[in-house]
Amino acid sequence: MKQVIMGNHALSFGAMISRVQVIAAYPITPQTQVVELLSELCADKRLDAEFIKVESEHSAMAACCGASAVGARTFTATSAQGLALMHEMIHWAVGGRLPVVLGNINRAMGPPWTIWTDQNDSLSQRDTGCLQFYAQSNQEVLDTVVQAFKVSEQILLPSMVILDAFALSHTSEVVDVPDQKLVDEYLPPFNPRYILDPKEPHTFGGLTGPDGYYELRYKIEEAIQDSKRLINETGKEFGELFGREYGLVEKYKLDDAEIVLIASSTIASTARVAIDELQEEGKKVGLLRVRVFRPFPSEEIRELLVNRKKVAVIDRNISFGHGGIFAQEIKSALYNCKDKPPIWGYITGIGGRDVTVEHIKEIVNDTIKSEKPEQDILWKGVKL
Amino acid sequence: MKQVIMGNHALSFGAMISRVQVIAAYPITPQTQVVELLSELCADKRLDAEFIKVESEHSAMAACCGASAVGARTFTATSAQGLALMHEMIHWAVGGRLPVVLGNINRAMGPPWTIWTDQNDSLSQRDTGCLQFYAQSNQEVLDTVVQAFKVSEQILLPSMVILDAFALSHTSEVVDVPDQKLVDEYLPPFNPRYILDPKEPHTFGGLTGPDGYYELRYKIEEAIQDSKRLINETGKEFGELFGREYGLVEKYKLDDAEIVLIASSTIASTARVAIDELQEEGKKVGLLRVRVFRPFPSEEIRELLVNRKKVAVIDRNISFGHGGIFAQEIKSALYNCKDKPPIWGYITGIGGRDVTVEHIKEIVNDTIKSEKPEQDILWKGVKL
Amino acid sequence: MIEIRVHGRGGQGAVVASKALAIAVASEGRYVQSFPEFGVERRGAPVYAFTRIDDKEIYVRSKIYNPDHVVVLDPTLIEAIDVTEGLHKGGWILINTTKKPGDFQEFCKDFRVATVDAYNIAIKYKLGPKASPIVNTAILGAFSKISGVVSLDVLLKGIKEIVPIKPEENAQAATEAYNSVNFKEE
Amino acid sequence: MIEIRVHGRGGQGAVVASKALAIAVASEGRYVQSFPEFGVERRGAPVYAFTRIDDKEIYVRSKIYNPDHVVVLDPTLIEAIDVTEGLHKGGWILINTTKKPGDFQEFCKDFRVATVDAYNIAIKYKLGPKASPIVNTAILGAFSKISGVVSLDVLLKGIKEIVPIKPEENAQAATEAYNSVNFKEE
Amino acid sequence: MERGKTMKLSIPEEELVLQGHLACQGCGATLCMRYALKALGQNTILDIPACCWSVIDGPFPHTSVKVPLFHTAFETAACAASGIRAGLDALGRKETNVVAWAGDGGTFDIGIQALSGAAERNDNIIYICYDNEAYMNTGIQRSSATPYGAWTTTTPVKHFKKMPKKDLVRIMAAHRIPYTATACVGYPEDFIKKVKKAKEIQGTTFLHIMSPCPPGWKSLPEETIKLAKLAVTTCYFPIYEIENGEKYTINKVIKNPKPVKEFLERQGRFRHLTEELIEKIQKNVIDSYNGLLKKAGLDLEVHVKE
Amino acid sequence: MERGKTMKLSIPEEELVLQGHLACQGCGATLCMRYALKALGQNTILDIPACCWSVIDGPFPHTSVKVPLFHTAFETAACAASGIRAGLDALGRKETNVVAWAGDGGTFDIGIQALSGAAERNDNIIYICYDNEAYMNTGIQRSSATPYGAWTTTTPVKHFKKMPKKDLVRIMAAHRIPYTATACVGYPEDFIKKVKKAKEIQGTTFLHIMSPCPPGWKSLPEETIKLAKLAVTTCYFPIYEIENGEKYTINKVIKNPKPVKEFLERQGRFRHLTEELIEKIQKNVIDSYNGLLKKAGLDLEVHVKE
Amino acid sequence: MSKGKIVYNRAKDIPLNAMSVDTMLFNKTGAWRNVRPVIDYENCICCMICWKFCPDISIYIEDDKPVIDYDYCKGCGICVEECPKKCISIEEEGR
Amino acid sequence: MSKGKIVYNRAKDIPLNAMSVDTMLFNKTGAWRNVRPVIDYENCICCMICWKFCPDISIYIEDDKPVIDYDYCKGCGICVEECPKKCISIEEEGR
Ligand SMILES: Cc1ncc(C[n+]2csc(CCOP(=O)(O)OP(=O)(O)O)c2C)c(N)n1
Ligand SMILES: Cc1ncc(C[n+]2csc(CCOP(=O)(O)OP(=O)(O)O)c2C)c(N)n1
Ligand code: SF4
Ligand code: SF4
Ligand code: SF4
Ligand code: SF4
Ligand code: SF4
Ligand code: SF4
Ligand SMILES: [Mg+2]
Ligand SMILES: [Mg+2]
Repeated sequence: MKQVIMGNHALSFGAMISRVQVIAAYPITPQTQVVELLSELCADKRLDAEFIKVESEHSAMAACCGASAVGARTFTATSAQGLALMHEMIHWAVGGRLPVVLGNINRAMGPPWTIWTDQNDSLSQRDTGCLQFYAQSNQEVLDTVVQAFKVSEQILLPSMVILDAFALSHTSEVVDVPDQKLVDEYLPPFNPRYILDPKEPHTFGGLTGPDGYYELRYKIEEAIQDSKRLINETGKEFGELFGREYGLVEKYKLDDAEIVLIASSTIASTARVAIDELQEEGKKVGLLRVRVFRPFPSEEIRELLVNRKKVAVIDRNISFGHGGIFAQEIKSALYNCKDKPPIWGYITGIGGRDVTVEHIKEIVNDTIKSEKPEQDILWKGVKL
Repeated sequence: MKQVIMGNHALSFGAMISRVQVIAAYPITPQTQVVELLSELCADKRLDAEFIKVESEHSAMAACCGASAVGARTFTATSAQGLALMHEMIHWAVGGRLPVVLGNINRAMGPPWTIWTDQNDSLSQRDTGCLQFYAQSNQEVLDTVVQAFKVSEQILLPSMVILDAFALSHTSEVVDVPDQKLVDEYLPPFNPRYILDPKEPHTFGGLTGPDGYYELRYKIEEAIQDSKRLINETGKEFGELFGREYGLVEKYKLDDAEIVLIASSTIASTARVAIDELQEEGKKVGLLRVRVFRPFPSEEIRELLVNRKKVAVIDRNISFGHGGIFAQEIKSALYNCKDKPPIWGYITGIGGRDVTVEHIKEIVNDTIKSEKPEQDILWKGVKL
Repeated sequence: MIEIRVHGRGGQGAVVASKALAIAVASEGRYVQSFPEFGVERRGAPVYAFTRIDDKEIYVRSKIYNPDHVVVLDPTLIEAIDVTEGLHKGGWILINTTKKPGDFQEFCKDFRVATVDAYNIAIKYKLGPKASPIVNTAILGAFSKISGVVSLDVLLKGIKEIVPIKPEENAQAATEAYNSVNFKEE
Repeated sequence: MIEIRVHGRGGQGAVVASKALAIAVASEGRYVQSFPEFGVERRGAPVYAFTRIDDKEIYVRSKIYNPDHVVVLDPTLIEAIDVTEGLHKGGWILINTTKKPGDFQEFCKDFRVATVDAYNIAIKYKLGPKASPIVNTAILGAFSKISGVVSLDVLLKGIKEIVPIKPEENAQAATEAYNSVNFKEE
Repeated sequence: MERGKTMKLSIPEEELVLQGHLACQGCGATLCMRYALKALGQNTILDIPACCWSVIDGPFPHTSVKVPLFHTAFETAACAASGIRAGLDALGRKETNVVAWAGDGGTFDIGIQALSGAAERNDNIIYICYDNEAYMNTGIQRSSATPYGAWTTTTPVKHFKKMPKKDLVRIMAAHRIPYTATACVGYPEDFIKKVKKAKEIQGTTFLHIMSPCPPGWKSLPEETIKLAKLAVTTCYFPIYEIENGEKYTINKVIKNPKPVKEFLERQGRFRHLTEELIEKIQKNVIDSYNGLLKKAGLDLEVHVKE
Repeated sequence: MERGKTMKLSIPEEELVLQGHLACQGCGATLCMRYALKALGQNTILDIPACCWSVIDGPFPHTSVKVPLFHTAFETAACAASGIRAGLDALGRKETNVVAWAGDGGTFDIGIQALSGAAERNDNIIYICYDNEAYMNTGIQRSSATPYGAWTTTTPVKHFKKMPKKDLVRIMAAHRIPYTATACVGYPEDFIKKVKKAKEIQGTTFLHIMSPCPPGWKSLPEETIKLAKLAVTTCYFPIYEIENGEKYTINKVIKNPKPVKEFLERQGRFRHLTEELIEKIQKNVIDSYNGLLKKAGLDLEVHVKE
Repeated sequence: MSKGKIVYNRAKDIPLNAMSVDTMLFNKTGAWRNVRPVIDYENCICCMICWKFCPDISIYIEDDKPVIDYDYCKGCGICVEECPKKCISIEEEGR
Repeated sequence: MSKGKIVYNRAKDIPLNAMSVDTMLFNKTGAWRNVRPVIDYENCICCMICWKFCPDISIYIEDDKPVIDYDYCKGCGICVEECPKKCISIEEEGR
């Protein structure tokens, strides 16, 4: 059914049609509508789930871990400070192999207090092992929740579905909420082999020495690598059932492009318009959207970027003391390839500074004009 | 005065000779000796500091932030889960421009519970903006605490002094505890321009829109970039006063090396022996130790690696879904250079699996033998 | 693509107006975006909301700087802020006021001005408390008429979908405003 | 470089023994490392500690797999675990026991065996509770004698520095063990 | 601005909160701050976690308080204050008041651990919780201070809050800190007296202030003070103090409580309550008030005359 | 193994803790678990945050309990249990007991927020805190359960703990949960009875168990039970229960308390205490015991005969 | 230091640590008001209860009398409600 | 499932999520002991107090009598201390 809904509600409906069984969440701007709608859905019995109104995000994620360990499908949502407070427990979900799905509204980190978007909150979790999906529309938000459960539950790792504050979270647009029956067909019930069960008692997470621990970590990497295949497969299958296909990356007018612009989230959405206009001006540019940041789609990126002339990456984030994080990881992925293009790493839009079609065109044009990337970080839009 | 002390005590004495004024810390294996010794030093009045025995690491860092904001020199220490629980507050110290110094004992993250070393705890904080120093000996631990205060207080960002669990934390060796007078000469009292002071009232960290926020973040990057210069300078000055010089990176027998091994922490220490033996075997290898990971010494690394034949990086850590973190950042730093060598990224020693001279030699020899890096991650020592 | 900015005060329902318009338009199969100003809303303080409308999927996700039309829910705002900021030449300014378009000479040069007494219409249909009636649905009726962006019928469906209480009265208010809006027909 | 492994039970002071030895050696300007087994120590359970000694700075920071010598604080450990694991051929095994080196034929083939009754020496000097006397300093005296790694004088200084209570008695115990250790002189 | 003033005011004249702040119309939390700073005076450092006051204060680079203010993370009101205190002590600035200022969510829920820790250490801080009975800054979600029966966005009408309000005052009393008290914006003189008392005490002091919130309570802005007073006169929120966790003093004994309905019916958040539920609430209010009277050693039992 | 047994045992025979676990000699915490599982039975899920029990249980891939055990982060005993409970309820497995099992540090300090949250929601979990009065797993650091006067590595003899033990039972009672009780490993029958009672109750129940620790208390392993009993018979640790935060019952009334010195002098952690300080502790012990008697409505006042 | 609205035009002018000064006076919240309280000084007994309860510090004391500062008064109506003499009336702001 | 010590030799044999089974019996903690409790059955009244208080579950009941399991008894001495008949004596383990 088509509805005009905000990104936050798309997230909630995504959880609803995934038939989540336990929700534990804590409010934070700009995520509050997620918990509010879920509270209502539970009160209305439109969603048959236990909602634990925990006293902090740390507890939210801990409760999700506990519930997941008994075999329940679990969901939480947060943003910025809340996500940061969950940090230890995101590691926990990963090490415990607990496929919790977490919605995160990208909001810049304090201090100073701020509520506008950038990716530093979620990217600060990039080393935990939690999958990260960056959505560019409300439709994708909803669809991705369902896919995230499907992927996560197969590899037993948590996923994060990420959307920009306000630009998606508070923006209403047309979203097709799929038929429950079809979703049930797509997403089987969660049925892990090992759960906390007095009938077959096991202990989870006991003290482990270097023997064992190293191997367990190896297996996490194995699983997350395997998820690349799964994400593409389930994304395709989703397309077959619902008419909207997804993958690790998305190509836009990329085929003949000499110059590739790489972006994510809503900037990638706006960038389509910029690419359209630039192509009209006769420029050989195309867009590569990185939809999934963890696992990092190194193979896809290598395949799509070798033999191009130039690459420009837009980062709405910064790892202080190194640079934009997408640029960094793309460089790393391409490093050992032959015939790789130089990469211009732009930072812009931090703390919610608006990124317009004009800004993006400027970035591409700068890249076209420039002979080589003069600096590790090319700042855009900051008032110097 | 020379003493045979464990790394944890080197950390505590480092704080003592830095004349810290406020300590807030919480115990965790393998850091406990740090808080225990500091408790004693305070009880004995050998150290004139307020020690807040907080109820969690989150509170520890929050208390440090508060104390730093009134102009006190503050210190805390933790490890693994404790560090993860501080995550939000490390962001806070950075955004608040509060030069807290934090000792972290590298311990692998749970679950499963484990207490042995790897770098995933500290590297999971790499995107916060907190400086990161990785020490290779107890002497360096102590010396670095003093330097970290000096650097941090000039650029107004927090620092993390990092040592391996057990291999340093619980290993006793000879450490020269410098003369207090000399330290006082080296490290002036903390005297920030703006503090919480009713005589000149200011509000810190108030709600900030995209205008302002973006610029404030830009300034953090400016400061952390500037710290590169400062770290080298203060490390040199330290050498002049105390006879031990430090910098962002350390070269070992690197001059004529065609093959460069890159390592950090105690693996870099053990690697010296491996390099000695390999050179004796006639191999043109050298060692580059990355002492400071944040800010990332991209310039130094570029300068030292271009025109080499091969580079092997040892990571005792993994960013699941991408690979070893040092390798990733080194690749990123070198990416836009000409004449850069291929990079072999090895992962080993996760969860405290021991890394011996033989292991390191094997890694170098593998690199010599191999034509090109076949995989993004080359696992060593895992029982496949 | 059509871009519309709605000015109001915290509590007057600018966001609901923007969203009701979007829902109405979407029901015709067109594409829409509706979003508030990104920030903290306080009752009484000036706020904005935006609507984007297009026949094809909308990819641009930056803010709206140059709206095609502006709707002003509260006439007192005209003194407080510049409601025409960025407004396209020839765009509509629709103002809730008892005054007539001609009373806004400063706007008439570059823009088309329309006025409607949404305040009294809202009071008449008992929308919101009498001291601060909710004028957002009424004014949308007027907007439908002058702009032609959406037909009244379709608008009324949208209003009924989003307004939680008194949907019928709101629809009536919109209709009355539709019929009573003051503007120069072209 | 000399590498030594000390076997004991949790609570017997294997770590202190290893560290006292290191302190003594360091006082002569030599380089040392002393470290416990990396893990959880429980009273009564078998534990290890290690010492590395060299004339130049020690860079290797991996564990010790092939010690040059082994010191066993508790004779019952010999049955529980393999105390010779990795031990260099010809290395010393020093055991706290009332038995004589010849009683450990299984070790005599590959290693040099020495024994000392550190238990009774410790009791004599009232070191630790009578039921579980602390034998670690006594046995170091014996180790000094047989291994020559450190002189008795220097050792005694190290012991006095690290042992918090009864430093004098500990030194005397070490001296008595130094003089009473059973081994074949070469 | 106060020119030619000769009369005696019942509360100090000095204003340390500026005009122009961003509170809603009729905000109780703002009155709280206004009164507290009057009592605390200039030599005070505030620390404030996330709450309405993070917004009320104003956007960077502006602030509406005339004392130093440290915005701190949501969970950290008490421990940041402990840090500020320790820093001041280390620097010899012992006379400065350190005040942790937090909402009910930041106090009853996400901040209770830090508060409990500071109380156990008896750190020398004043902790003031202004209680508007929900997470207001994020748009009215339930906190554990939300009373039984109330609507919030996370306790929808169909599923209104079923748990009673957490009794934080009793919890703090159980920490045996030197001073715990309740107060209410409807009675500024009493509140100010208590803040002044807290200022004189070495150790942790805790003040719990009832603070109506028109948008959150769905009440009329002009009725903020009326509601605040009704909270007290209906015994919904008694004002009292506890010394060392043991000695209870009721500062305003209500001998003839008004029906709690008078308090409830003025608030949209209670609109859905049936007579039966109101009856239940009424009974609880009176029972706990009588319990309190007993603890305070008063030989009195009250009931509502209807 | 129990062949040919005919006698009646005072506690259930079933053992759900295995031999071979990694506790120290004479560990009270292990006895706690042994008794608790006897009472809880097989249909139980445990969750345990960081504490000695994370080690006692044994190294991966081994465990020494015969019920499912979820090791959880240090701060999360209560909330992980809430999650487990919610998961079970969602899956219709309502009859399984969910037990959060934590040390004093994990309960009084870093876990108190989650515990307070679960209690406020009245989640249907049993929370058992075994109290050895310090962070033992990390090597004896002070917790807020460490008593006044005790040495720990972070409260060195020169600076022994100056704050009294946090009164967590009173704090939990202030949460008005249906059942709060203390027990002691010296009295397994009483403890087991209480666990069984907690099992029957819907809602949050909290049990606080005194549990001696030879290395941490610097006591003799063989004296663990003796010390546990002395804790009770000196009134240092009264065993009692509180229903709905109001109704106090003392399960073992001590009419003639032994001098607390008998308890203290057996422990190295109190060795440095002067007679004067012991006197002070004695007075506190008796005063609070008499306070407790009063709360329980007993018309009795005790004192120590010397 | 000026008490007006501060606008930083360049990063380098901004203090390092998001430091604010007491300048909210720039924000004339009188514009939020849609009703206006007006004191009838005839009946006013100058008890200052209105001053005491104004959350917006928008009543000041001049010559022992309460004066409303319309630059900031948000029109909440508390003063109207609390005045014991009921001598503050409410007027609509023009529209 | 075997109750002995489990040793995984390869990553692929290890369960995904650090899952343990009740096999601590492999760990014969009797080796930790340096003293040995011995029951004098002459005086034993079979009250089972020793059984009740053994933290190491190392006293079992056989034919209504307490039997010490020396494979696991850590020698803490609690049984010795708590026996009402003082009929458990302590012996030194040989050295
Ligand atoms: C870790 C974290 N979680 C959530 C938030 C979001 N948040 C900010 S203020 C707030 C509500 C505060 O409620 P309360 O303490 O009652 O103060 P009030 O807003 O009612 O004044 C919340 C949930 C945050 N800032 N940080
Ligand atoms: C976040 C975090 N901080 C610190 C630790 C380290 N830690 C593990 S157990 C423990 C002490 C536990 O004390 P308590 O709860 O009293 O249990 P006990 O060890 O005494 O049984 C500590 C500090 C941790 N695991 N996680
Ligand atoms: S929401 Fe309530 S507490 Fe917050 S500023 Fe508005 S009136 Fe005040
Ligand atoms: S330290 Fe204490 S509580 Fe922990 S296992 Fe040992 S005896 Fe038991
Ligand atoms: S409250 Fe009324 S009577 Fe009192 S000073 Fe104000 S206007 Fe005058
Ligand atoms: S209406 Fe409100 S803001 Fe205005 S003066 Fe009266 S109390 Fe103050
Ligand atoms: S306690 Fe003593 S008497 Fe009782 S069964 Fe054991 S050995 Fe026999
Ligand atoms: S000595 Fe201790 S472990 Fe051994 S049987 Fe007796 S009580 Fe059990
Ligand atoms: Mg609140
Ligand atoms: Mg404990």
